[in-house]
Amino acid sequence: MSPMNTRIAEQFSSREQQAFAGTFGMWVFIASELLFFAPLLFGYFYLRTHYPAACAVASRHTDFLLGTANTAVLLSSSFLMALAAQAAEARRRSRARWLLVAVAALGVAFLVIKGVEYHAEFQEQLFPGAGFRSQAPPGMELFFLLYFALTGLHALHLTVGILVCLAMAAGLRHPEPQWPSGEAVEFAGLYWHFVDLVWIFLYPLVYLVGRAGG
Amino acid sequence: MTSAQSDLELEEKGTRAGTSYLAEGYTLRSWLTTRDHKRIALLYAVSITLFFFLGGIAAALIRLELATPQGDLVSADTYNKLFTAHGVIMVWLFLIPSIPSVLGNFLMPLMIGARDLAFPRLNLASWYLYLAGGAIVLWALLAGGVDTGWTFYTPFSTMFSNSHVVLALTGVLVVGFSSILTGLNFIVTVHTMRAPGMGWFRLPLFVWANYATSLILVLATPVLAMTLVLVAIERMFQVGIFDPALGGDPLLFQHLFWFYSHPAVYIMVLPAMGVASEIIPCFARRPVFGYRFMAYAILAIAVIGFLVWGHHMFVSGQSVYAGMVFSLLSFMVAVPSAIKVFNWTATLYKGRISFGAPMLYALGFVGLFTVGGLTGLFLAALALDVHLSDTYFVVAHFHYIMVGGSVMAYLGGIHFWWPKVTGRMYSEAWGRLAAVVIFAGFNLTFFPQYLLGYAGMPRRYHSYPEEFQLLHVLSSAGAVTLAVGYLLPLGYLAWSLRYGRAAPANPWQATGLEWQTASPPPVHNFAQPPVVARGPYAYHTQ
Amino acid sequence: MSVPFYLLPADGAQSATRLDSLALCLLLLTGAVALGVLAMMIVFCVRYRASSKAARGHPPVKDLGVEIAWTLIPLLLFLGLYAWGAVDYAALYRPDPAATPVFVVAKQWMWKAEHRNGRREVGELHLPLGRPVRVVLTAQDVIHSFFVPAFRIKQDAVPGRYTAIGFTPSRAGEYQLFCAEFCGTEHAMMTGKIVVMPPSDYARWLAEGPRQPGMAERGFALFRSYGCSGCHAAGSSVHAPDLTGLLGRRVHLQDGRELTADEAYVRDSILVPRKDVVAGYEPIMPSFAGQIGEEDLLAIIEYIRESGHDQRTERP
Amino acid sequence: MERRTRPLVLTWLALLALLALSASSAWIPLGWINTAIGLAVATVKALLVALVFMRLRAGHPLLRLTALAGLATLALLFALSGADYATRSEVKAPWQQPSSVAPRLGN
Repeated sequence: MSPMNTRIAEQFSSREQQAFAGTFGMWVFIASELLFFAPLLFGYFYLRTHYPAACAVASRHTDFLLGTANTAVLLSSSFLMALAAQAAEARRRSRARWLLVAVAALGVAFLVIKGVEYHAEFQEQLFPGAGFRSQAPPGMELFFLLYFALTGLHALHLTVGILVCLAMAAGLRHPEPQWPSGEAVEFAGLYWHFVDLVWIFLYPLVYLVGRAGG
Repeated sequence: MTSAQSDLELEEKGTRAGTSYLAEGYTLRSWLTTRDHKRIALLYAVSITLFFFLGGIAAALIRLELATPQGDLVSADTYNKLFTAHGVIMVWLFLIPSIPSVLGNFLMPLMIGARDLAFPRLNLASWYLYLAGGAIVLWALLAGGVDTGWTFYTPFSTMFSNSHVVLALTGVLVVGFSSILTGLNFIVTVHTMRAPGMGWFRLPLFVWANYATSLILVLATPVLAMTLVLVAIERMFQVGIFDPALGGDPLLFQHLFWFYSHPAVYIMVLPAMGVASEIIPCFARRPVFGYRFMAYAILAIAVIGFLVWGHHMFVSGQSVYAGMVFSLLSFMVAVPSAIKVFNWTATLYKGRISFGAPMLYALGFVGLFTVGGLTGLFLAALALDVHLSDTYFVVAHFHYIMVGGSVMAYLGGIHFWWPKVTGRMYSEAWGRLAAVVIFAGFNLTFFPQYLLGYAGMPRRYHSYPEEFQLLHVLSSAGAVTLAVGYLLPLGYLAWSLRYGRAAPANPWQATGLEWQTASPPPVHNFAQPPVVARGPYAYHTQ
Repeated sequence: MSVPFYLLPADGAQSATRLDSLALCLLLLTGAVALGVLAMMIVFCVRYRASSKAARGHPPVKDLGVEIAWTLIPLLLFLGLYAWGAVDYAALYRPDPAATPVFVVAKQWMWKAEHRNGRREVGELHLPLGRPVRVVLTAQDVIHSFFVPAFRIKQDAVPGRYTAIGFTPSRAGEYQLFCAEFCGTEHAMMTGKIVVMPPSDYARWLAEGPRQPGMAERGFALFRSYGCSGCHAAGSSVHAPDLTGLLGRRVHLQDGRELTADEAYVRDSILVPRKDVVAGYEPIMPSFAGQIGEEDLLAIIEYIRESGHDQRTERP
Repeated sequence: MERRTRPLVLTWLALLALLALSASSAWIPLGWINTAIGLAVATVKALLVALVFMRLRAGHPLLRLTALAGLATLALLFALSGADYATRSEVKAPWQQPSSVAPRLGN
């Protein structure tokens, strides 16, 4: 499966061992990353159970259309990332490179859309802190705190992902056995998909609360 | 094959394997850019020793202050900063990295027959992260200190403390990432790098213990990291989910904090159990009793340890029902701990016991851990905890586990593997003396604190009612003894580096793979990749 | 060191004695285990020291029976201890409708108390001997903890909410009150004095000294000004449940559930009346959410609690 | 379409379809069921991404175990902390945030 050109680091005795250690390490990292979101998610759970009405009001202040569009962008980027990993594995470096560029472009598009949303929310005094709108029901400010923390942390992860994609795309211009190997692209893919997974859950929790009325 | 012959052979193998890791390079650069797990372990050893003595100085000042009830040595604020510094340094900069990052780093690859950890560069990165975090914490302390206690309880830490909380939080956060990377490295290494024939039930218990510890490091530390970020945000921008004025809940912080910080206790004590499980069979010259049960008990402690954090919150305003659930689970986690103590004791039965310094430390560990563990039952019993929580009883209890347990085992491990790490023998007589002094000093320091706690002395008190003075003076006297005990190894171990007798490959006639290579080990650990054909602890009393 | 030190603090509350027995029981059990382990270790260390000639044939390496035994026996003992601790713990938190409430507010770095009739004190707390007391706590800044070693009682005071703990003083005298949760610079100086006095002295003490309208009195005024009495007063034309002595009563609900009325229930019924409708009544009560402050809610709850005491003439 | 990319394309289409389902169902007033549907759809989407894109389906069982360990730990936090919140009857007290405390950037 793995390309024959991959260098073996001195601590490993075989290619398979090295590849599996990398994949497994990436998954352990992802499990750890998931727990990084845990306090925010539990904070959200606390807020939803204690201030359901305020959460619904607050959620209706988020931008449904942009949020949904962004979800579609991110899902598509994951799809392209899966294609890129497949191409890199098959040692089709030029195809993998362009796919990675496309992934990064979608990532940037996501951040731009997110930025537009943030801007609108700043304008509407929805950014928590001293400037938060007065007369908001109790709990609403915390909803927006968690909203900005969750989406901000997600955006931070995405930014790292975009940089990794671009670095790899640059590396893929060179022929084998230059970095990155097919496995490296695969690892970047795992990370990218994880960032996507987080968003998949953020979408209903942030944008879809109380849309039907109330 | 007699041991002398095998030693000779091993020496030969060692020379054939190439230069020792210590001789690989002598420049500072060769150390600071190394990816060799053994060298990184030494980098950790030096840095955590530094922090241990820093935290120790804070402890010494605390004990000195408490010798009189009036609180006349330092001001109340200084006292609060001292115990915070002591807690933060000892927990995050010494205890959590101590055994895993020093002994674990050095020994895990050797014990499973690997050339290095799976990700050597990551390993070095985690040391640098540790150093960066430590530096930030030091900066916070030098800039004026932190007075929240190592627990950073909100809303005190977010709204009322006038000290360098955010800086300290940042330091702890960075050290947390270092822990996560170390844990990740260990998990992947144990899963993928074991030598041929090294099945899971042939792993030394030290490896099991560090593996279980790594699970906690990887799964619990990120929760702490994000919680600290939330505290920092709340402190800087006055918005946070722990703020009751906005509809938040201060107890939410406690849940999230203890979700990490209780398992963190097992991060400190599980590797210590691993060390004891190596030393005791070796010096009793017989296999460990109930190896599989020991391994399962380690995993059980790691898993159940995740379920008991609420016992720090029995009087916090948590619901009575949640208290009952957490209390029950806390009693459950005591079962595997008890199993381990019984098994160590049974390992002595029909042994051929000699009392080298490592063994004295290990026996001291078992004794002190037993006392610490049993007094934990008092705190797990709900109604009793209402009286005892936040008193000196708690202080005594966790010092028995963390200092009596972990530090004792850490020192035992340092002595046990010293010949392997440095290639030198330390002075056995001094080693034994230090072990006895530390054991005595420890008990004198902390046993009176149990009595103080039951009598109602609250913790973190800068001054106290006069009737508690006698026990406080005893405790302070013990602290002096303990300080002497901790300084002794610093002296004779350093002395041995230059004047110590050269160590053979296997001075204790131990069976682990790490003893099958030269002392100090060659750069790539083994001359030939070892093949394992039997379980650990194949000792024979005859 | 003129002050004598007592290992056991005085047992100033009924629960203290029970708790000491639990501690003693645990001490005997754990002490036996610790001594047993220690004795075995010493015996083995001496008997099987390297230089001894003791028989060492076939050292056991594993024994499933033994392992299971020393897994199950501690487990069962622990379950027993757990149950004992849990039962006593629950008793501290079970609201006793007959208990005298005392409101304690903690702030950096002092204790303030308000009694039922509005008498206030700072740094001291007077309590009646032999009567169940319920200390209701809150904090104005950070988390504090109300700790009376002589009562073996501790409860955190959390800003933004009330916590409560109950006990019955069983010995007249003066006791130390500590703050047990680290609360800042003068944490160690945040102490106070608990004075337990015979009920008659307590009643006299309550009556004299500075006071202001008590919680319940304020609650009664609010009960009328918010219009609660319009429906809930006896003889009202609207079919609404009588609230006299509601706290602690079992309540049957419309949907078949049954619960004990506590502060949270009354609070919910005022803010979200449709949540728990009492059997036999129409859900006609309007919600008061957003119209009534938390302090007022507490006062009304206190009035409702007091109304029960009036009926049973249990005033001290 | 290549044989190997076919499952990826199908998964992508399924994800977009699920997104449409999730987005549209949110506008039907169903009360708490809205959230349940949202989370259920998210779970299906997450499974698709994990099993197909992240190759968990074909991967080593250890990888699935790792993912489950992360989820189980998260579930522990929710279950046990949630147990406290579910059984706590909290009486709110009036509390004013001290206005004198100014933002303290930097320490």
